[in-house]
Amino acid sequence: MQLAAPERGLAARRRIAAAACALIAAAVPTAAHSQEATGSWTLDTSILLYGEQDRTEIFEPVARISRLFSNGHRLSGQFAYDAITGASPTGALPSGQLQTTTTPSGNTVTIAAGAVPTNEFQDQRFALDGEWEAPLARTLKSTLGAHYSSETDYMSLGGSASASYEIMDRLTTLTAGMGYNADKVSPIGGTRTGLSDGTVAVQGLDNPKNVTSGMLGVSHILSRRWLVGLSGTLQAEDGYLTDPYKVVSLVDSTTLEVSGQLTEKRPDKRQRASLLFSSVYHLNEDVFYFSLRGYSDDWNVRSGTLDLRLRHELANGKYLQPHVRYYSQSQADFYVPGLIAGQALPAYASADYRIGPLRTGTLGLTYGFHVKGMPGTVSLRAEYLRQWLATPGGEGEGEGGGGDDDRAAGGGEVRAGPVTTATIDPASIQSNMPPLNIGSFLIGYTVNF
Amino acid sequence: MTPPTLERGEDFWVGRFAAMGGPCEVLLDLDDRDEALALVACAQDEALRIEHKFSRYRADNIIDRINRAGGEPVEVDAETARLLDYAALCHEMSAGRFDITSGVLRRVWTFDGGARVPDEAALRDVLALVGWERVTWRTPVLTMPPGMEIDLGGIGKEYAVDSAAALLARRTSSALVVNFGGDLYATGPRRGGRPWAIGVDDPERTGQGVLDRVDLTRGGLATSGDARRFVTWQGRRLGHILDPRTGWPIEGAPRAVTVIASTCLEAGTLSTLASLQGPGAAEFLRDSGVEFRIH
Amino acid sequence: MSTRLRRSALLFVLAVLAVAGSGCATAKVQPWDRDLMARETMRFAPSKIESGTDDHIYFSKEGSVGGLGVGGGGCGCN
Amino acid sequence: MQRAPRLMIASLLGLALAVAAMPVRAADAPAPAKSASAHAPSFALPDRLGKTVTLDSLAGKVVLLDFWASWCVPCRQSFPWMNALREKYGAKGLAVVAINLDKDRAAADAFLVKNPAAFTVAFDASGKTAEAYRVAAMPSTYVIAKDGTILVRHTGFDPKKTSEVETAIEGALKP
Repeated sequence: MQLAAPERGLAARRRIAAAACALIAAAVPTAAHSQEATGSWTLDTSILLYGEQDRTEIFEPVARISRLFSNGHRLSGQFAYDAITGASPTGALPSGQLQTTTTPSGNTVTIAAGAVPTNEFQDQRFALDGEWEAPLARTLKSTLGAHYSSETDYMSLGGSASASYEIMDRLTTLTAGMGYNADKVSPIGGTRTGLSDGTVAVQGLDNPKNVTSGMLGVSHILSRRWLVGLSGTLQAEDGYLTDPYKVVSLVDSTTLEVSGQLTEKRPDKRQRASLLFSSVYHLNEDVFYFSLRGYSDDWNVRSGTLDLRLRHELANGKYLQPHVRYYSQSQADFYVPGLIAGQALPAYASADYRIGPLRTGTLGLTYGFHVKGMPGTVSLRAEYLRQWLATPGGEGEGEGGGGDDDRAAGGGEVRAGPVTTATIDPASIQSNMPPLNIGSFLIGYTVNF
Repeated sequence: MTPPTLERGEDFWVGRFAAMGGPCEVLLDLDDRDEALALVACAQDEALRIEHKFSRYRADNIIDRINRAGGEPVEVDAETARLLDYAALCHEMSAGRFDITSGVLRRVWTFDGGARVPDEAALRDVLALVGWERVTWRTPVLTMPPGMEIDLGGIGKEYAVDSAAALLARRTSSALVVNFGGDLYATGPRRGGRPWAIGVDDPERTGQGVLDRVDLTRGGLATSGDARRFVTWQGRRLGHILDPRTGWPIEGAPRAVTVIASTCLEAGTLSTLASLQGPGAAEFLRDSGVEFRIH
Repeated sequence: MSTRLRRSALLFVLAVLAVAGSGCATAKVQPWDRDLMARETMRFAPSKIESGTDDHIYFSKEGSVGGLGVGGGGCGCN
Repeated sequence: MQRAPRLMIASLLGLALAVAAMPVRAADAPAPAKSASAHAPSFALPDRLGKTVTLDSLAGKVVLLDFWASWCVPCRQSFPWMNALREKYGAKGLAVVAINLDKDRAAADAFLVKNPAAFTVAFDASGKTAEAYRVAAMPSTYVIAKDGTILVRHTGFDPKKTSEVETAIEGALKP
């Protein structure tokens, strides 16, 4: 009598394991398990090493701890410390021989790309954030946030509240939120009057800067794999919006030399609006993130941002995440690379390239993995950012960029051309800021316990 | 019931007591003596509870009621029902080799190292009382033909280890090992992440020599083997592991099979099923992807 | 509010209502089909700490605002 | 490059409207199962030991039927409660059956190791049974009387709201 073959292999072992586990579980009503499942903590830490070529360097450790309670409430706290050193461009034009080229709009004065004048500075910033999520009903959740941060010349105190409501069998989520920040700007060396030679400074002045923001968003689960969302924010800023340390160069109309500088001056109100479309699509194991943001404000700054990420899962919990981002911005009304000495001053003027015709390109890669024997996930992210100013009409790299190699030496590319002292249209003065290379390295560690 | 003894190991306590027909130990990775004593006492209570309830040597428990039911249906409690469900699964998966009704075969076999084997007629009579398929099991009612007997020995000890370990794990977060006669379960690594060093006994010289060492941080470990329980017949060494379909020992079963798995019960079942494969034991365990040692 | 801004705000509200109204555009996603959606990675900003850092970098290096949330910290970096 | 941002915003709005224009089908609101006469749809699903669990095989018992998945957080919190229910009412004729709706069986097995289930677990990766019971959220719990009628249908899991289910069970168990 031939015995039937017994079951064997992994499947057989799994059945035995499951049956044994069920048997033991039933014997011992495991209160321990239920207790461990509710109070779950999450610790998120990261260290940012950020450096701009010949400019600012930032070292920023951040720690975020959050606790999910059994009743669904979640309390989070975050502490961040920034050590900032290096040089920030003052906005002044590099000194040096002017050089003229002809353009359809008449004579154009392009300032040679000498080394861009910068201020050496050091600063420390502490930031504390708190957040409390509370489910009000099965499909309604509220979130309250509080913020405090301080640095030598800036203090920020703010709060926010938002609610998210799920409808259509929880396929669609509507979110609405409000935020308010009461910041104080206390410039080092006193608050200098705008568009002045900067000698008159009022000491000990804490200039208020209030920011009120509102957000309305909707997200929708289109399919088992596809989540899309649209989120709009409106933000009204009121108060001291000028950069206390930035200046605007004065160009002598005869010698076309930089003959001096004025402190910059910006309006004290700014209405800003943005619309963000986001999409997350789950492939077999990988996840593709896509977002498109439109922005505009009443300083006439308009921008578009495209952001693409692909989280590619590797074996046993490792992953690679390439990241591409492109940002294109139009300049503010009152953005001027320089002013003609002696001419009537405009109401507002700033040469800060960050509200100029700016482009930013970002390439990044994140690698996430588990360390054997240690819970949680470690992530290493390296990103390269490149910023440049697009000249009106001409796209692509800054005119006189002249490539990276000779830029730092201040020997900008000089093009011959007739020098005329006819009336020079102020708008024809262009900044010749070389492209800015930025590297950032972010080390992250996340663990649940 | 003699109280358990307590001894200080390197940086852990070792509680000892007798139960399950053999030496029992509980190792506790903690320093407080009173807590250790209380935990060991709790493990002893659980071991004795399960032994009294499921041992076939006692005259007042559920096993005895089932074995003396004389064919009448017997309603069993939830715990017994779960053990019978588990035994039924093992019987089905081993195609009848694992059978809790095969205990009666000991009436014709004595594995004392001697040479006595049962004669054909005696074996046939006993085989008529063996076979889980003859039993009607509709939870929670068991109906067994008269004369048949069940013996949960193959499951009971490992079940007691897991059950005691789970009870202790609910009362302390310190790591511990429950070891009943070589079948054991570790709830977690010792402080500093160090594993528990488990010595695997030499089946030939039980108690004298350690044949192998297993480093265990979490999970169950069980050994099945014939140590000194065998007969030699026609020059062949026959271990005490019997095939319930033929009533004869399984030829070429390894002396000792030690398996490491997620629970002690799973390890015990796999080591028993492996031994029932005779020479195929190693291959069976390799296929199932568990860590094991064969001697 | 300048006319340009009011116009874009109005357009935006229209867009939000449109998306909300669409409800279940494609086949209905049943509650038990939410296994992928329950994963940590299926969120617009899976890591709050990373998106916070990025918002801070781009806020201090560019002239725009606007992401997923409201509030958050101001800084003297822009 | 002045036009770029305006172009961006316009295309964005266009996209949003396109999503809206997709065929709109009113979400079929889950039929109210509260009506007492609703009869529990039958099912035949494999359990952890590979045996088939059917509603008919539980005839004569009060059944607590639960739909869960490994990725659903409130489901994990409901397991200890279901363990307790089986311990308390098991002998009095309550059968607890938890139907897993995971698409990946390994995920369910991993869940069961961490969250021991001392009750019957059945597997329905296709979700057909959940559809038959019009499950609207995870977890969903049904109390089915001895004659197969659905007495209570409870969505989500709230430790404070379990008494409603327990009183229904006690009522249904009375001979």
